[in-house]
Amino acid sequence: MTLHTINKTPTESSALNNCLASLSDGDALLLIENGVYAAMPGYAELFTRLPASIQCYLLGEDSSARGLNDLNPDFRSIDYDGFVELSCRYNKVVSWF
Amino acid sequence: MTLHTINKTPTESSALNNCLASLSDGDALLLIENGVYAAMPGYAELFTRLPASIQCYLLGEDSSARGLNDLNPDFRSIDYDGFVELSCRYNKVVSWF
Amino acid sequence: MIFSIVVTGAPYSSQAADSALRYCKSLLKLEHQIHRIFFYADGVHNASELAVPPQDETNIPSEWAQLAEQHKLDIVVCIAAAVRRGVLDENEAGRYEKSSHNLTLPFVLSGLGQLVEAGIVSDRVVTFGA
Amino acid sequence: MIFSIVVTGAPYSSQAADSALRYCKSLLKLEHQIHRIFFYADGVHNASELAVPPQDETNIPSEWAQLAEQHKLDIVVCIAAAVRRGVLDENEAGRYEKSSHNLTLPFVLSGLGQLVEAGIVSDRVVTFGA
Amino acid sequence: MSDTKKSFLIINRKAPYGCSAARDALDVALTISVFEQPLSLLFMDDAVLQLLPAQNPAGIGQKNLSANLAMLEMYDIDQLHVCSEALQQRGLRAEDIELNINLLDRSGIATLIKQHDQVLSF
Amino acid sequence: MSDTKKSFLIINRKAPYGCSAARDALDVALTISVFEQPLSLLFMDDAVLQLLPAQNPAGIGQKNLSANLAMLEMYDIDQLHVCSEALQQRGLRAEDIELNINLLDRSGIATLIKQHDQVLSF
Repeated sequence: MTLHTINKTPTESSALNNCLASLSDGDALLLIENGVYAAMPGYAELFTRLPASIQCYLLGEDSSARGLNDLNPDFRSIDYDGFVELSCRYNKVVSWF
Repeated sequence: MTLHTINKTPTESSALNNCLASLSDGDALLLIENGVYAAMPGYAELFTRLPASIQCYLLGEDSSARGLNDLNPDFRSIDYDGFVELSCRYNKVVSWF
Repeated sequence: MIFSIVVTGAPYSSQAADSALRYCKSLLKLEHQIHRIFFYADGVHNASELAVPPQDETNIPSEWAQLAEQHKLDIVVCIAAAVRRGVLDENEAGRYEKSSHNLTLPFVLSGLGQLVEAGIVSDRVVTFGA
Repeated sequence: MIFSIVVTGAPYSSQAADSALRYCKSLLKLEHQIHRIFFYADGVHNASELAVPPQDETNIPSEWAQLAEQHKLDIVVCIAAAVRRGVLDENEAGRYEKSSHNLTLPFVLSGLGQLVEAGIVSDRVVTFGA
Repeated sequence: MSDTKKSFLIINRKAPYGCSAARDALDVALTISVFEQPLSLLFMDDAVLQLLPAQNPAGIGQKNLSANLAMLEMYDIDQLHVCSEALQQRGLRAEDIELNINLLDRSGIATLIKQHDQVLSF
Repeated sequence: MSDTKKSFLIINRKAPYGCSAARDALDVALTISVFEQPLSLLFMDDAVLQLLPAQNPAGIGQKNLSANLAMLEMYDIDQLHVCSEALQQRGLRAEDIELNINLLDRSGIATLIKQHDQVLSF
């Protein structure tokens, strides 16, 4: 099982798009840097077809930095320690940028 | 009237998209660098709604570099001297990247 | 016609620097006037004296320097963008107590006012973005 | 667990360098082992000794250097990517007859083999991309 | 400096913090205002995200951009144009933005570009 | 160097020449092959444009990437996987590519990622 990090907005690059097309059951998504904008409610439909087995996270430092308060409830906010813990829990980390 | 240059592929950034949304009658488009991929026949539908008053160009050095032979016939190939001439003929140059 | 050019991409990392160089050569060939070439954001790395590209590739910093000397061009690097990215002239190296500097001559470090002034006096400003 | 980190973004130009630094601090706090931090592509600018960020901003090259000294970390810069972008150690400066060098210590220049070896011996490789 | 005036348009297209574009554009805007040239700012695509209130980038070691944008009016930079489509695509409303902005549709953006002498992109 | 083997997957997503990603990935691929580790390359999104024949970048001062890709087989790098959707979106057919490639759909890509120990992205 893989942890996928995405650090770009849904429009500035195809990173999120490519990532969503490459998931296996049981993988996890972690939005970091500009990637956190994808957790705005306005982008919720991007994630409606995700299998329930995919856990979704975002880096709280990055969403606070960007003034994002009202977030898609499917995403759990974690800090850098949480990022490290996820990196251990999953077998590998794939970065989409 | 404005010369718009685009230097990114249709998927690597929203440059082309943003440019197409910002054109005035009589403007011109010039694809440079990775922008020339937009003149592949596979992307022709991006340009079907362009007003006839919009002239479309691409930089030949960049399309040759990338191995693009079979190109959208709506685009005229120019060289750097042609780029300079267009920059003079239009009132200003707007770069989308 | 009077042109000014803005470059915001570093050599090798993006194609912007190479494109700008070719465009400037065409401008000079067609006898236009280049008021200024302004290097901003990652474009400041165009002025690095220490860049050593492989021998079969263009040495972009030295091409800019040659072009500028040959045609008396004003090639200006944004000082704030350069200092934070590690491109320093002798003066700035002294100010920040660094033992070396790496700005190729005749590039000069100066403020963003040079970009705005270029926009005011030029008929065209053409940006090569990263 | 054994980690290696890859950084491909320059400080200030992209957030990747700052994110990688924070991630590494968490790794050390949680007592994981960092086998190597490898700087590739524009990431080589993380090693610039001449970068002078404004006083109220993080000095990323010096933060890397401090972290490496404190924890005996192996911080390696891809030599090919660095030389073409103007990041030189004393050795390379001599080889290319440059009068100065700008690699912060204890960063070292080395080949891509150091990236591959890191991938072989590490449980996780985490890339911070530009 | 001559008495000539040129009108400048700065087109912002990038989100803040991920790259330096937003700050680079702001620095250019302030400099143009020092030169007392007519200036408009356009926020389109991801750049509308620069306008969100309550940004707090201390946790990522960067300076607060929204605080700087709020100061633009003090420098007589009051022509802030915002692409309404870009807001809508991100589920944002004009009321979410705590700055004095002017909403533009596509044809409004085309006209804005047409009306200025020099256009700088970020 | 230990006898341990790790399988590597290099994911390519960028078009050639506009930035250094394609060349950076190629250099890493060649190095992995020197270390004799199992290696696969995946070309998705714009990276399928790296595979076009007849590239001639002399006019932009760069080296020919397609010539280098054609040499990969000599280094026993023969696992070239290509996203079929990416080809299709650009109006390309597998026959347009003069390399020995393996087409993958979405689930094939997911499986490929799953099968490798370390994944490096460009």
